[in-house]
Amino acid sequence: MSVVTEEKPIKKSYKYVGTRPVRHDGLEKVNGKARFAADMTKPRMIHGHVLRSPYAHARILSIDTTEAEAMPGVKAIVTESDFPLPKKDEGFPHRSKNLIARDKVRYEGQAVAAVAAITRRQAKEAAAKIKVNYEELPSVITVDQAMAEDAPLVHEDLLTEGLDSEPTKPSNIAKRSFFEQGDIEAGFANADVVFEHEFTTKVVHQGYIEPHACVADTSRDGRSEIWCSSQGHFMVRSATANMLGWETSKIKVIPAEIGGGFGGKTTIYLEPLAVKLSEKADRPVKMVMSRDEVFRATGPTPGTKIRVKIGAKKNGEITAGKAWLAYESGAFPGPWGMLGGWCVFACYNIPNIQIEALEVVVNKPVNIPYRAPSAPMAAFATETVIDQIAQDIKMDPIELRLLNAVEEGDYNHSEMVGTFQLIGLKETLEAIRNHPNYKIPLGPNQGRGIATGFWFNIAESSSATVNLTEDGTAVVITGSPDIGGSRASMALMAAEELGIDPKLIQPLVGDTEAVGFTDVTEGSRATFATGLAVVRACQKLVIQLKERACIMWECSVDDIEWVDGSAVHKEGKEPPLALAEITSKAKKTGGPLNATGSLEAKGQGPAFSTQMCDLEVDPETGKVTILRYTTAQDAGTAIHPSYVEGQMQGGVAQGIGWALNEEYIHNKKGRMENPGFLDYRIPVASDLPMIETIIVEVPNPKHPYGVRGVGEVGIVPPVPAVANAIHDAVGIRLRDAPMSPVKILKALNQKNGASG
Amino acid sequence: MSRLHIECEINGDDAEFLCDADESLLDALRDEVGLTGTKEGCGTGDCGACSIILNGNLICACLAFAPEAQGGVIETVEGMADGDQLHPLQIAFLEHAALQCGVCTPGVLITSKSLLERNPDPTETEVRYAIAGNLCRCTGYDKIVKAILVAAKEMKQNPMKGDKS
Amino acid sequence: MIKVFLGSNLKNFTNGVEELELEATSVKSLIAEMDRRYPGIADDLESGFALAIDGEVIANPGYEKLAEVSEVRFISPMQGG
Amino acid sequence: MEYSLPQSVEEALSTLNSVSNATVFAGATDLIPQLRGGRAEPRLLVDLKKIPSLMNLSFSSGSWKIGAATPVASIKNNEKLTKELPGLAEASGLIGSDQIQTRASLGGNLCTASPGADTVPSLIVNDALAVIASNKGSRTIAVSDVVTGPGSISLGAREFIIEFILQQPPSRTSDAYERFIPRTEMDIAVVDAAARVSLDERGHCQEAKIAIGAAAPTVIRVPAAERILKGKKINDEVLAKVMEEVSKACNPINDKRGTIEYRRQVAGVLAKRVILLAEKRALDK
Repeated sequence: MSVVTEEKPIKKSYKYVGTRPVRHDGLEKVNGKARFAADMTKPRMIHGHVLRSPYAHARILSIDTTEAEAMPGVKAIVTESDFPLPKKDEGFPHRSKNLIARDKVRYEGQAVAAVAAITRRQAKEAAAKIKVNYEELPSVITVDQAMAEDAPLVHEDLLTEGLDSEPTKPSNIAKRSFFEQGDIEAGFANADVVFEHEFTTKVVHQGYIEPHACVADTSRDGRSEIWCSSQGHFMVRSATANMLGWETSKIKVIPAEIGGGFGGKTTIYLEPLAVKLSEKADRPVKMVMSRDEVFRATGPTPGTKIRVKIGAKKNGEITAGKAWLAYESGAFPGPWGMLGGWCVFACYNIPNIQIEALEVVVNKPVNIPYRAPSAPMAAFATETVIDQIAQDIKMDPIELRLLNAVEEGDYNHSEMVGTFQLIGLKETLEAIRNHPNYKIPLGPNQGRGIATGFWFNIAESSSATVNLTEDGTAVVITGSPDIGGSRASMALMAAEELGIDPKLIQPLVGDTEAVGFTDVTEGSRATFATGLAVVRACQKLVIQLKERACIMWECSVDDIEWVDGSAVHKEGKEPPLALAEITSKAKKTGGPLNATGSLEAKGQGPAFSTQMCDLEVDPETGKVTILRYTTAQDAGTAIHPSYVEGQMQGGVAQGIGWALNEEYIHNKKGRMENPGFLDYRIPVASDLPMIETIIVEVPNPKHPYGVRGVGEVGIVPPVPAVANAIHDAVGIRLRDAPMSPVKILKALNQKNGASG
Repeated sequence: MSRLHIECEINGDDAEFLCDADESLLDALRDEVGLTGTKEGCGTGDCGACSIILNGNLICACLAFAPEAQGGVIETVEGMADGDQLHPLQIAFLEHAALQCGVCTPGVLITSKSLLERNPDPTETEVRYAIAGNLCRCTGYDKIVKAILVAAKEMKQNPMKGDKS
Repeated sequence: MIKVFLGSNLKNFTNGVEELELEATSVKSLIAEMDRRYPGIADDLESGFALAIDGEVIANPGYEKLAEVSEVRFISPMQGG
Repeated sequence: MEYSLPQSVEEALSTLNSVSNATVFAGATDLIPQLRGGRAEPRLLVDLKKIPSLMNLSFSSGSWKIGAATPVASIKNNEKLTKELPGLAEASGLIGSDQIQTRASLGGNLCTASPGADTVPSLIVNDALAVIASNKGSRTIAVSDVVTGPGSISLGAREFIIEFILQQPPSRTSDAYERFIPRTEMDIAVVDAAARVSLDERGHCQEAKIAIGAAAPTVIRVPAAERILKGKKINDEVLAKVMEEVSKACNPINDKRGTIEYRRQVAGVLAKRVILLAEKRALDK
């Protein structure tokens, strides 16, 4: 049976794709019955609590749990000795070293031990009785501190990778990536205008409203069932098995509804601890993080220092782009600087490029992805400098970007893209330029800012199983956790393939024993890659359905076509045979009709978004009010437009929070001072206007429905769009995010020469 | 420390539970009564995911002691629908995709129900300030505000819809 | 003949050489030929690499055929986007 | 931990006397986060919300009586009070969110003694009095004498506030309150200001009271600025001097919400805004 290849999709009108049905799993989310991980309970269940380090950097001299073990209700305690380091660390860098402190604690909040007791209060009180003998060490919090000459070392043995010459002594720089194209000096010499500026951003958090939670139930024969909230339960299974040294099949992970992730739940913190505690106590163990723990101990996104230098000719042609990017990695090394380097100039066709990116370890929680990881910080630098060039050569900021924008056939230095296939960047720029909002007049202290963003999206592996029921409905089971409505998209694609109404389709997220391996929902990949697996399974089913029709009609398969959910005889010898009629006779024609589709997907193609921010600055207090916000994004084909709009609006809101108010604030000893939603200020409903969305559709040739990932790129333009709008409003250039009222008022005072 | 026996009415039914004196009403509802529709996002009254109605007042269940419910009347998201007839807000949220992950949805539904009972014809701005205490990280609030405005219009046209009493 | 670009972190195997030219019919034979010239490079690649083959990126390459391919570029593996 | 629900002031006092480490509460919107953060460990919780005099909101013989446990939402929703004390009503409507305002109380907001408490500046510029229950009978002191520093108050451990008394403002007198927060809701004030302005028949400022919060260990009055306004027609020139005095009077700190320079500068801006708003309201009366 030939595997169907994805031919080039011409934009044809679809019957179901592009409609806006109510999502199948919606009812439970509005009547309170949807089960999130913290809602799970099991008989005889007990509660786990983690003891976390109060120090940003300290050696662990000894841990004494005797008094804690004697506390009332205590059933089990685990420490580092319960988790021998695996030979090869699977997935995220050093995940097992981060699970629980080994030789020393490298950030405030790192797990040191965990207790399971009958009640949550008992577990918490017992954890407080664990005696840990720390030797506090000096800590490094910013990239400057970490890169300073003989700064305290987060890892005593860390040698920089990727230097031109072999490193002689350890440092806090884990890796250097370098990329060059053309002749950078000639490029700047050839430019009429050159601007170079330095930008900094602070650590920000994904800010999902549901804290991490899981319930683990380990039996004596070394098998464990885990209910948890994650962006990928297959990742939870393999990472937990890797950290415990178990065979993967010994662990079953059941996906609860997930209360937001945005990249922050693409790794694990609690599950191995809960499995081990459950094994020791021989009772199910529930562990739920507090908001304080989520901020202090789970992966935020890196703080950065970025220098960007861009040269352009008077006609707007960019001749050279140079970037130096230092990204924090948190306590263990990550790839974030390299990713920033891939994105910093990705929107533009620049002949001469030089990029140096550094990964810098600091005494803060390990950084993991936050929606297009590393791209927003790089865009903040590039899009602000480009705005300054447009001002200087008196060119419309959109025209300048259109002149240099990449299109099909251009080579992208970002390693993850190579040569661009068909993309819609220019279409997003034109959509904003042609939008009436671009011409609305602005009042005093009001300004308009433009910015464009790129994200390379990823594909990875997905599996789907489609079972047809006797009465002609379909159950579509995939391995991708559904965070923002992807189940509805799966149902729409299956409906389009099979030709039956989406209402007849039940889209489900299967546990690790109900469906094939599926990578984490990340990189805006679910609708693209898992959608491909669903389409592939449905195409196999259509082949089976045609075979069954030919058995029922006693004719050859070549006489049969599948049209609108029915087998149709090419010469009209028989009335069309609807899917339900075929499935009702399945027993007579060969048995149940099921199919699976699984693949390592390819061809996801990058995503682009161009955005326009209108805002007003209160000159007396520096406060920013967002007046209007418009975003245009290339979705290839919007399978379920409401949820595409939702991803666009969600990314914008998070980007605005990042631009104006969100930041980790640390005191001198490296302790976080605002680990809560009071002083870690994410946007509230009254902070934002309606976010107007323009869905641009330039179909992706590598997907049967032209799908492109839409989940992440929306967060990339807002920080520079806000910065450019502030400049347009009150004439100050801000290059340190968040652009808080304190910083804006200070800059206004300096501009007006008023004494501070 | 002996636990307190609390009797109250929840979503129209008589209910009773045991709780510690300093246990939050949120923990009591979720762990003792088993109504897990009300969620904890922060435990400090800053996110609104635990919004419920106690004696007619919109409150954060995490910022109330469980014993305060003694003899009280509680409404949670589980009680919004009238049998299988959804409340107009629940219908509008589904039809306008006013939720993605859904963890803030219970709190936002209860808060907007309380708003419409006090102000049946709110402006967009009034809606935004009324739900300012309910953080949502997925949607950017746009579709939530639109859904509330649609539901308000719907309930004004046929008042029977939203009113169970 | 295929032009091969090694990228920054493989060059400590080839003491600084970043570009090679060699004959290969598949990714498997390409790596075998590279290991013949620079012993040990195959083991290092075992921990994971990505490839851009004539500009098209393959995140988990291994057994792709390289018929009429002019350029192969080694990229660092992409962990968790 | 124990919980008690006294029905009268006397019953509450005897409960407090029977246990050493007890704490009174009304809305608990500050107490519970403190408990959760381990910053308070009482053995007995005394819920004051069943004592009528603490839950009262009434106007009689020229003065307002507001129970110490009365939810601020009922202040914001009282039309007569909102007309007569608009600043206090504004402050009540800014604490936290709707969910917080149905429980937070003037007593709690004052006794938590946070420099950025929203309702305290308005109480002070309106010369509010606090009636305090204690074993030696009740006593009445000015609200400005209650808070002695961040987190500390002049009340004894076994004392609590019964109610607040505010005189009905005379004609051509009104107040206003404004705070600065980076968002539009849900933040603690970076700095806040209340003003009460009385005008004479010619529309000149007969008397002004200015209170600034979150710019010193406690809410402060700014007599120097008040003197500048006395007897004058309020104009830009006068206001510029007032703003200067207000900024000078501040003694702020750098913290996670703001810097010293920022608080000084914006304290002056807010003082100007609330004076102009109070003046406008006094004229409209």
